[in-house]
Amino acid sequence: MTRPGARRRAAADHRLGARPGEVIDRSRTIEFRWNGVTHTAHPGDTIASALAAAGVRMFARSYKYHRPRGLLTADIFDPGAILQVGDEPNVRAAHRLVEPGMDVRSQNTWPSLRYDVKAVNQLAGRFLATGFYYKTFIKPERLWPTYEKVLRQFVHAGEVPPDSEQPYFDKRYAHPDVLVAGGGPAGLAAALSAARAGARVMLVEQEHQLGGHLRWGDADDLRLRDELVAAVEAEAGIEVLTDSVVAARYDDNWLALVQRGLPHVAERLIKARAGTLVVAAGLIERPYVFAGNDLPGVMLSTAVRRLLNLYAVRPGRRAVVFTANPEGDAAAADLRAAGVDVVEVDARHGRTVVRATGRGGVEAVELSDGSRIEADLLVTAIGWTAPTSLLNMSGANPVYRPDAARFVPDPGATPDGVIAVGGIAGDGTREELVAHAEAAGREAAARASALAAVHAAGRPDGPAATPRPAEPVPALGLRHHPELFYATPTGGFVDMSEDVSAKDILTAVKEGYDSSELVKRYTTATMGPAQGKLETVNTVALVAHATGKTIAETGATTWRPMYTPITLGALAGRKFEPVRHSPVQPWHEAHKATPLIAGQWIRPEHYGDPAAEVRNVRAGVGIIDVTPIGKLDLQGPDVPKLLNLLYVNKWSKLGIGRVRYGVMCAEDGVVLDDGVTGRLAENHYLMSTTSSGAGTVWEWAENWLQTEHPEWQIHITPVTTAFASINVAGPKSRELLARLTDVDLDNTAFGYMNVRTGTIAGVDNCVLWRIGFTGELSYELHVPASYGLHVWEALMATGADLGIAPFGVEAQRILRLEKGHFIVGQDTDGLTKAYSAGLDRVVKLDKSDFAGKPELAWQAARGEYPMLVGLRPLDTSVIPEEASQIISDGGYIVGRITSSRLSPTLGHPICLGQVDAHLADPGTRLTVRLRNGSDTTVEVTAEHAHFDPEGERQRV
Amino acid sequence: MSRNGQHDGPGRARRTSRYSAWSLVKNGLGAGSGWERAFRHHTPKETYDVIIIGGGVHGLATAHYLAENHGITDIAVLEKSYIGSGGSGRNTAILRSNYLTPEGVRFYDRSVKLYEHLAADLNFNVMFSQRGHMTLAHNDSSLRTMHWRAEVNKLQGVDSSVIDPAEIKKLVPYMDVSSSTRYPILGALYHPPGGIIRHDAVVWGYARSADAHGVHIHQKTEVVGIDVASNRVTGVRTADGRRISAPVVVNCTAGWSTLISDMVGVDMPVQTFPLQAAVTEPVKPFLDTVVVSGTLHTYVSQTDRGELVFGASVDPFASYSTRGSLDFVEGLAGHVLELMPGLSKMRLLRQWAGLCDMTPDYSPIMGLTPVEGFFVDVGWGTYGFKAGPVSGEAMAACIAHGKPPEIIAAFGLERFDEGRLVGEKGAAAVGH
Amino acid sequence: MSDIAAPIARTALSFPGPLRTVDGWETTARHATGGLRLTDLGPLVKLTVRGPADGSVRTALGTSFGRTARPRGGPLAGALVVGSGPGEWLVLGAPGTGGELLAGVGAIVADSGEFASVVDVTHGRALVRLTGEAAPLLLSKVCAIDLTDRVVPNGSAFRSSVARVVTDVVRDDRADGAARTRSYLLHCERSSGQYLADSLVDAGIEYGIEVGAAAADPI
Amino acid sequence: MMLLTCPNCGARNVSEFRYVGEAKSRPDPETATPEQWRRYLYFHRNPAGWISETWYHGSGCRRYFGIERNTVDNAQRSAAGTAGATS
Repeated sequence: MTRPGARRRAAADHRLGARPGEVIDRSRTIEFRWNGVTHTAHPGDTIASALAAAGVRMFARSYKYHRPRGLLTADIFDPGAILQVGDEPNVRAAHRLVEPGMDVRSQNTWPSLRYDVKAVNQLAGRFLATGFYYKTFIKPERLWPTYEKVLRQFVHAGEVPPDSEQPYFDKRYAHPDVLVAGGGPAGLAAALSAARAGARVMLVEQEHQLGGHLRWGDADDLRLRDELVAAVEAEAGIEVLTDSVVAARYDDNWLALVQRGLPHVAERLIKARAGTLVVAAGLIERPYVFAGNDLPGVMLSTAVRRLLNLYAVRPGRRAVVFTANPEGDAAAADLRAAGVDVVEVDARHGRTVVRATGRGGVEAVELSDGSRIEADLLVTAIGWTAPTSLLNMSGANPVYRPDAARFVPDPGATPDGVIAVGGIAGDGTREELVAHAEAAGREAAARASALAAVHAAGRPDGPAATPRPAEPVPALGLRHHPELFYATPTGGFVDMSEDVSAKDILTAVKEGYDSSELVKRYTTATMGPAQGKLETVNTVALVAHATGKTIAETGATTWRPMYTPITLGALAGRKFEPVRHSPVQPWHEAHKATPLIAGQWIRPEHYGDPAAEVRNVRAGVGIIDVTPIGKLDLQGPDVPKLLNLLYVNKWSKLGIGRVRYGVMCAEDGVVLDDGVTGRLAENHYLMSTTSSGAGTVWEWAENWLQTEHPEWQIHITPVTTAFASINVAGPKSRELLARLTDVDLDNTAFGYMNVRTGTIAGVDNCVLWRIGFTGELSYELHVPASYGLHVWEALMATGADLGIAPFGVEAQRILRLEKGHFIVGQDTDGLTKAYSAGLDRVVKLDKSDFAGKPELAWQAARGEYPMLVGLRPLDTSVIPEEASQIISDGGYIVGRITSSRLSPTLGHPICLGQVDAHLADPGTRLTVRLRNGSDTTVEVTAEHAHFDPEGERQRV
Repeated sequence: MSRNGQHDGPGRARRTSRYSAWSLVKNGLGAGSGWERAFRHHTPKETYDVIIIGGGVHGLATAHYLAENHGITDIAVLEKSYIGSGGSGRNTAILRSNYLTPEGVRFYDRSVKLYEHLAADLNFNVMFSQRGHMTLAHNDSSLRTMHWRAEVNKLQGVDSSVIDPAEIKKLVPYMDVSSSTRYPILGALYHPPGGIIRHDAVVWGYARSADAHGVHIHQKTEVVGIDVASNRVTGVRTADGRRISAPVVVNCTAGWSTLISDMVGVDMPVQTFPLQAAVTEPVKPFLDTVVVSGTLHTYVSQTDRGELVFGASVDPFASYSTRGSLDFVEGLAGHVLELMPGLSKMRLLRQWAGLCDMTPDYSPIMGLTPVEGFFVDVGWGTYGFKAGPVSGEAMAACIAHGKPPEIIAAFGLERFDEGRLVGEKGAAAVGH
Repeated sequence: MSDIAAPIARTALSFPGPLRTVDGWETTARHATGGLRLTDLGPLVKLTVRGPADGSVRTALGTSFGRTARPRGGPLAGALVVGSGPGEWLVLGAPGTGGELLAGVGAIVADSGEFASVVDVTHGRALVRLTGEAAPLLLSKVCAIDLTDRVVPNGSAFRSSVARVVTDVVRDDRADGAARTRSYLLHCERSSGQYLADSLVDAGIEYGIEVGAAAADPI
Repeated sequence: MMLLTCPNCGARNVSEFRYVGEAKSRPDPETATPEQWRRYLYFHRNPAGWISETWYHGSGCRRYFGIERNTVDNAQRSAAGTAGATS
């Protein structure tokens, strides 16, 4: 490896004098490195143009055969100029502008681009033909992993260093009336006329300047470009984005744009909802397939004109121009004007190129008449491909027109929201194309306006709208073009990125892979970086030849997003991952709580020692922040009907001031959620749900109300975070709370399973329920959330002498397990129906209806269902891990441990588990297979609760 | 069911040239390609013993095993597009057997075993890369599910265990296993036999073998109707106006399984959802393991070509549209960068979608139906490709013997009426 | 009952820097002077009202879904009434007016003869105001709704996803003499408030967003 | 991203909505046979074409509503089947 900057390259010797349309700033020179050697460039140069100006011809080695490759298209689709720039792989060097200090390297070459060891693959080429890997390395099977490792070494790509920088990416939405994809003459004209018709227009151009092919054209072209660009820039209703791409079109004109070259961010993804999409993508020049067509020095006419006229780079000294169209003729004229010797081979007069030869680059060209011309540049201008990707994504597949030798959009299949203009739509003079685009721009604005009116009518109090039918845009004509796809069906490369030759295509067809799709999959033709923009039509032509069908019958493969590849960073953009905090969170953080991520909530898992937290609750008093518990405010005379429908138990007789536990099941009888609901006033209830079920239960309840019982008078308001919820638990909880509240806490005045409202620590409108998930005397306080931190701190301060300590989610899990309370989703699963969860006493089948009732009735009648049981390991030194399987003598699975902890209160391990029905009787001994492979024995307990099964402690 | 390998004419079995390094050299030296067609075109006959609807891996594998294991070769496979054009060519080619239920684990383990020897059995390199498969857990409950799966797997003899973040980092150095992320990685279910395969090659390998046994593969042949007389199938009608008769018709379609079953009046507990996938440009190999995150709805692997292949869970609403969405690639990119932040400059090359027939219990529907002679191998959700070989083997046995073999006994259509759902739904939301 | 400090209310949002306590509410004391400001309006009284979309409650509240009203007289004088959903309203009032406002709305509900209800969500929601000409640009990074005048004119309201949080957005421009400044109220469930505010600040950096109230900012 | 037209809020990105599923009528739980009930729970028409279905506008008005959608191209019409398609 050469030290950076150690060698310098002499000044560009292929740079021409000033050109009228050039885009480089000759007043400044910047430096960059190419394979360790310092080169110079002018601002405006692409990496490829700067290297070409320095006489570099070879940019890369090919995928399979490591053949030398140079510039072909000199734009973003160039398969020969994909390079590593710093830590960025696969940079399109014919698009990316040079920046000072750039470190540019060729990819996948070793030890160097010039002397690449894997170039020996060229010799083995005839054996590496298409599908070779399907036919080899089959036996012996044990050697395949080794073969695979070798194959992976051949991956043709750049690299992502593990320490790649992580730049900042941006994202935004946009709502243009008309979005024009492509800033050539048609796109400019369409944008102008749409804006003048009153539309908000977004004009997006992939390249660095507006103007499209006018940029490398003659004086008239440049004049038209100047006029159109000036008019667009003066039009306030047009937002212009250059170096940006419309990467994809989705349903309802939802467009993905990537904007590059921004000052503050790496790239920006714009998600645009366009009224009308105007596709003005132009035409892509199609390469010709002939032997030697991949040699450095073989270029498309557009590539040559870009190099000459935009970058003032002379691409060769002696050129053969193989032309079938005026653009090719113009390239020949441009070359001559730049002092290049030119021999024209005119396809319109039946002459063709059949072969290019040379070592490391073109040295000679052979023609169909057998003649041979020495040249270092071979230019082809044999036809065009309409890059209809955005139209394909709109559901319109193009149709083949032999007279024009290309696929063209099918206007009949294009949705109203999409209009094609310019070369992609058809041919014409400059003036015809501009006039057509102007008409299309006006119609695009009209359609967008009509759609906006329809959307406005749909909004609340929106004005009425009369739909306006879309008016057709007159079609463009097509210019005759000879059909030229390949010199001989056996020579040359079809896909330069994938190293797929014409012969590979023929072989694939012969082997039975005889449709475009199968050929694509078997040979990988069109699967590379350009996604078929250069390759698809030539591939189809060869398949057609090999099958004896026409190109139209054969059909092209589908173009899918992306139009050009876009970075993962741009797609990801800024992160939107909502998190939720309780009002007490600052206290938890200040007191070193270990955070637990529970869905969107961040909660304290513990404050250092969960076992101590458990003991403190059992012996004294502890408080836990249970704010995430779901809370729904229910108002209206029909609330009991809703409760009866949602819960499996009965609710008609719940008195004011009373609280009841309930379980909800889905319509298949599977346990959905549980919680308590209290009656605060005649027509006012407060329901609690599990914290993860809060949203689900709310939507479930609304579904019943809105779709099944709209006649019921009930209003549901989610109030989960209107309250900070604090559970005060332990034998001393009454003593503590009495110091802070005006509510009479005496057991006779405020007994177990009751609810009261009152003042706590000076805060009005608090709700207190006396319930006991922990099994201790406990009060669950629901405090207006703004005062949550105040009340928490008041409790901690006031309870200091009682030994108050906070406890976290882990201690709560242990406390509830000691009491045998199940957790929905942990001790139950996606098939656990209510009776399996041991809810026999809760389910009331004599209610006329409730969610899931029929399945529960059948479950009860059938019996024989898995049961949730309490389990106690006989060996108290073993705590079976959760998810350990319970197995029968024959090794069959008959259950599993769903919850398991060492009980700090009891001093031995305790579990809950699901077991098959016949093993659920108390006293049954079961074998548990532990994670380490050993077995241990557990015994089914009489109750789920391991501690205070009678529940006396919570009723005191 | 008659054994019928003795047809005259185009249905006849033939000897194919074997693929090997030596044959490759021989063909390379010869002028042009000396390879025979891997599969041929035939004019459809008027009658077959078995008609299989769907030329994907399930249909072709069923044909292959009917011929190979049961000597039944008078078979037509009818494919409305080209072979492998549906789910078989659109999935992300991940194989694994670390399921949650014993019936699921047993079934998919058989499939992995068949895949391990498939290249040799079919004489077609399907490039099964058993590089290991890990399913990340980002919270307690998914970690518990990973343990649950691991324990069930171990009891079924499947190599599967839960590993910690340090071990994950060793296997995937690019992974951010720090605890400061929004979705910290707590562990992973690691399954060494899992991996990826060349999905098209599996299709072609089965097609070539079936063809060699005399099976007729009719591409671009869409079934538009199925004839039933006295509650028994008698044949099918195709879009080009043919009627082809057969006493046995097998629905091996994905995405269209409801529509095919509707033709005989058999209702299905199926909803069709698009499932999207995407691929990046290649970079030099850096990821040797298949990585799945259920919480982030993402799975990622790197092919031997260097591309990253991504997938997610099915789209949020039922549809037959395969146009894909930006939402999907945005979410995917965000989640991949959450896992491996250094990849932000890699570029997404292409996205696509396939159709998944989701069932209520995330398990397939296989076997007999109330209509005699009409068999189904459908409801494959997001796991159909993994099950290709075992499904073909089991369906072939089911057709040959007229009753489902033990390995698919739990997957019958009748389970939904009887309320005996399979418990796979208990596993993480993403089934890859 | 023992002696404890007087209750202090805290909004859903906290920002680094000094705090001040006004009317029993502790909020940031940061002062914003720039052209784009994010102001915590957590202390405002917030009531949700439900009732028939087109009955007498609607008439009394003076607006319907998608629009806002500022009653000049009557029990709701000085409050901002937002039609936040079909048959659903949000009533915002100055800090400390909770009792009167609740009584006023309660009377409307009681007198309507319709099935209607009111819930005080002052403590259950976060509320911020985003003011400045760049506000729609900032919001275009976090909200997919087209904010042009023809879709969201001054005095209109909608509910949608903002940075993936379900949020009521109210266009309520500030008038300062003849000059009008773009301004939006954003109202969401309380526990997501800090996240939402952080997301807005992050998206607003390139426009020079400041947190705090300018002297001229009323509610 | 597809637009879905909410009868209350107008056309919004489909990501604002939750898909509930095919519109189905709930059998009478008192009289339904197990087979009828499980058909309600598990079976779907799942047509390739127009379907009546239920959506929930979770990020907007929070209302459930019915709509008809063509599952092949996601075109929509209001549940009454009279209004023009929006897609």
